Amino acid sequence: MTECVECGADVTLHDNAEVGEILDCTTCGAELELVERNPPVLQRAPELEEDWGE
Amino acid sequence: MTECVECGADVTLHDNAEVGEILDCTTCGAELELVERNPPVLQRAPELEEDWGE
Amino acid sequence: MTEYTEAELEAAHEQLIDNDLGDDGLRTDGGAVGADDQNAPIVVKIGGARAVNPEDALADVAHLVANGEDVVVVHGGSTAVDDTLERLGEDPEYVETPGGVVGRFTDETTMEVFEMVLPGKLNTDLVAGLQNQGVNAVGLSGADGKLLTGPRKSAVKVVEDGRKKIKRGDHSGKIEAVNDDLLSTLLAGSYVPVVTVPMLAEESSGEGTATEFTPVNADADRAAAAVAGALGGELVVLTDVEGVYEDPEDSDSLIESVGTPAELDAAEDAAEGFMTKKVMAAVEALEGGAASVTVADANNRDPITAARTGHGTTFE
Amino acid sequence: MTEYTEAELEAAHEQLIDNDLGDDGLRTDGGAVGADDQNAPIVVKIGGARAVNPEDALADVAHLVANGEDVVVVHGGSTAVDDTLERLGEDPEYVETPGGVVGRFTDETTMEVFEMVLPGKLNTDLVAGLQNQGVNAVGLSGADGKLLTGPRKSAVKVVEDGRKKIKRGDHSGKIEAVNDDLLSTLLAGSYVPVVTVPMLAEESSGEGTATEFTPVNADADRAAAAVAGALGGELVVLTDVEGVYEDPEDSDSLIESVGTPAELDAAEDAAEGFMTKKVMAAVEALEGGAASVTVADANNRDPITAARTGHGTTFE
Ligand SMILES: [Zn+2]
Ligand SMILES: [Zn+2]
Repeated sequence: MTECVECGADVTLHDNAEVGEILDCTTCGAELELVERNPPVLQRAPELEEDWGE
Repeated sequence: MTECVECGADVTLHDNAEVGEILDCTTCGAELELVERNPPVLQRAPELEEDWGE
Repeated sequence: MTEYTEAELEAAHEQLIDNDLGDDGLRTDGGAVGADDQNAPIVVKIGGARAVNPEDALADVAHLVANGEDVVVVHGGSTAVDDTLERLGEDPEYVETPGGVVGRFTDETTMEVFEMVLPGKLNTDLVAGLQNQGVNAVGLSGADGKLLTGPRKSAVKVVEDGRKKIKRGDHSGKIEAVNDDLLSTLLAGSYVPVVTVPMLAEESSGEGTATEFTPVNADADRAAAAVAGALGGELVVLTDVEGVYEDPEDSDSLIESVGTPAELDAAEDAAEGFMTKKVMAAVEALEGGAASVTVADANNRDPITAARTGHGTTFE
Repeated sequence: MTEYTEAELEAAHEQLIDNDLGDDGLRTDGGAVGADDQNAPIVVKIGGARAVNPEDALADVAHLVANGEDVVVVHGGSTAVDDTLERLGEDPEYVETPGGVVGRFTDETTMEVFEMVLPGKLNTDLVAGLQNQGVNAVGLSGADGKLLTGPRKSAVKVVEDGRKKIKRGDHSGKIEAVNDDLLSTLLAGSYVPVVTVPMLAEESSGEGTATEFTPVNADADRAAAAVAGALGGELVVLTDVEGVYEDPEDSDSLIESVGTPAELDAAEDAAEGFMTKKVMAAVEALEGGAASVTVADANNRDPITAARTGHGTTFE
């Protein structure tokens, strides 16, 4: 359990959540990136366009 | 044994002479390339400069 | 510098004009498309796909150049990158976005191979192939003269095992600017630019420091679109099908022309798989200033001329 | 397109002028060499040797370009070719001539790797490195615009196990022509050409057929010599020693100047190993029309400027 950096709501972590994983806040819908595991630190995930190169 | 294509002198082949090998005619000094092995065929070796690339 | 004699050129030209393209009796006499913009450069994207033999396209580039057209060739070569990665014992890595788009993840080793294969082997061989057709080609990557620049995207959002993740270290970017001066300089000197990726990505290290440039991956169709846009040119995208089909299962359903927003919506809906990227590139090219875009079959005889005379799907 | 501000350029220029090169008190103010031919292009050969870090040379190219000089960079990269061959599980092949010269035998696979490494990885990285110094570099191989052409040598005479043989299938050639128009076009457009091998070899298939062009291996020092000759430029060959030594064991025996036939004979006699190729290239450059040739240490600070102001062995 840790807190959403946007709305403060509780966010549940999977037992095997990995650094880099994105969690959706079920309260405000924010995309949160797990940047440290122990103790867990969340930050707002960067906005990234969904397309690639060659 | 085969003949020099330049001067007609006899040229001796090693037992294990290979195609591509160059034999010097001991009579006229011509460089002869062994282009076929059985039966042996000699031709004048191409003039090639002695330098390379990178 | 050309290897053709005057007579050979004349003969090639006559043959081109007389050549019947087959099924519909259209002649390759430069009709419909291109008549109004004889001087707009023709940007030809040739495929990197294994199925596509570029020889016919290169011969057709020679025809066009002999006829006084300005031509720019753009190429990719993704499958060749994978082949070389495998020869080096590396696994190509493809990732999926939350939206379901599959794309290459370009780590440092992949980027190195990318440089080796695209501006290295493929570009050099294409330039030599064009020289053998009498075309004085000059190879360029997006790094040369800052030809293709834009921001780097080093992080991507992916789905792995059903979970969303941020994956960092991608060598990829988005083309936002084309140095059309370099292309114009070469075209004015009667050279034919042969352009490939990587692009040159700009990154600022943050604290007011200078911009740093890094060669990174970019999609070759979109590179061709950016070039055609910057030059106000006609874009011909050669691929291994005849164009965009309304129903990909039905070879009679080729969409010949896309001119209205409704037709564009229909084409976007109809395009599947790799063809979605071609349609996206077509839209980007037109938005960027291209005169027209035709997606057509590289396996046609004189495939560029065929595309410019009604064979394929033309976006205007 | 440059990334320098006006002020930064001025500062760089001042620093360059004020910079004392050390041991002999010579200042880098463009004295001796070059004062009379300010407008002759400077052709810089940078080494492919592992020991040589090109960063200082690239920064010095930026100084020169900022000062209004026309600069052409030429590079090789033989050791990088060997590294990549080894990563692919291939053995680099070196053969010896009856005269005792050791050189690479370039079979088809080696040629492929050559294209991947030289115009591919090394050239792209050098161009990006120059862009990061504010230099608008454009990479070229000898195939681009037929920049470096000449006959192919597909057969070589070698000694194996004490026997002379003709070995066929070599991808190598001799540069006989340089397309200086392509270089002038780019220089006039304020671009800095970054040139590498392969060259484009011409072969006639015999029966009155057209010439066929194939990218083949050529020595990068001699490519630099050909370019400097064609442009009437100053050639600076950067290497990992200070120049040609009368006695390679004695670091005090550096030959500073080679101007007379007797001095040239002495330099040719003194040069050993890889330095014989540098001396040979110097002679070819001068015979081809180069204004001067300096062989100098890439590890000097501002190594090109150092070479042009008396550090190294200068052939005139
Ligand atoms: Zn929230
Ligand atoms: Zn004889």
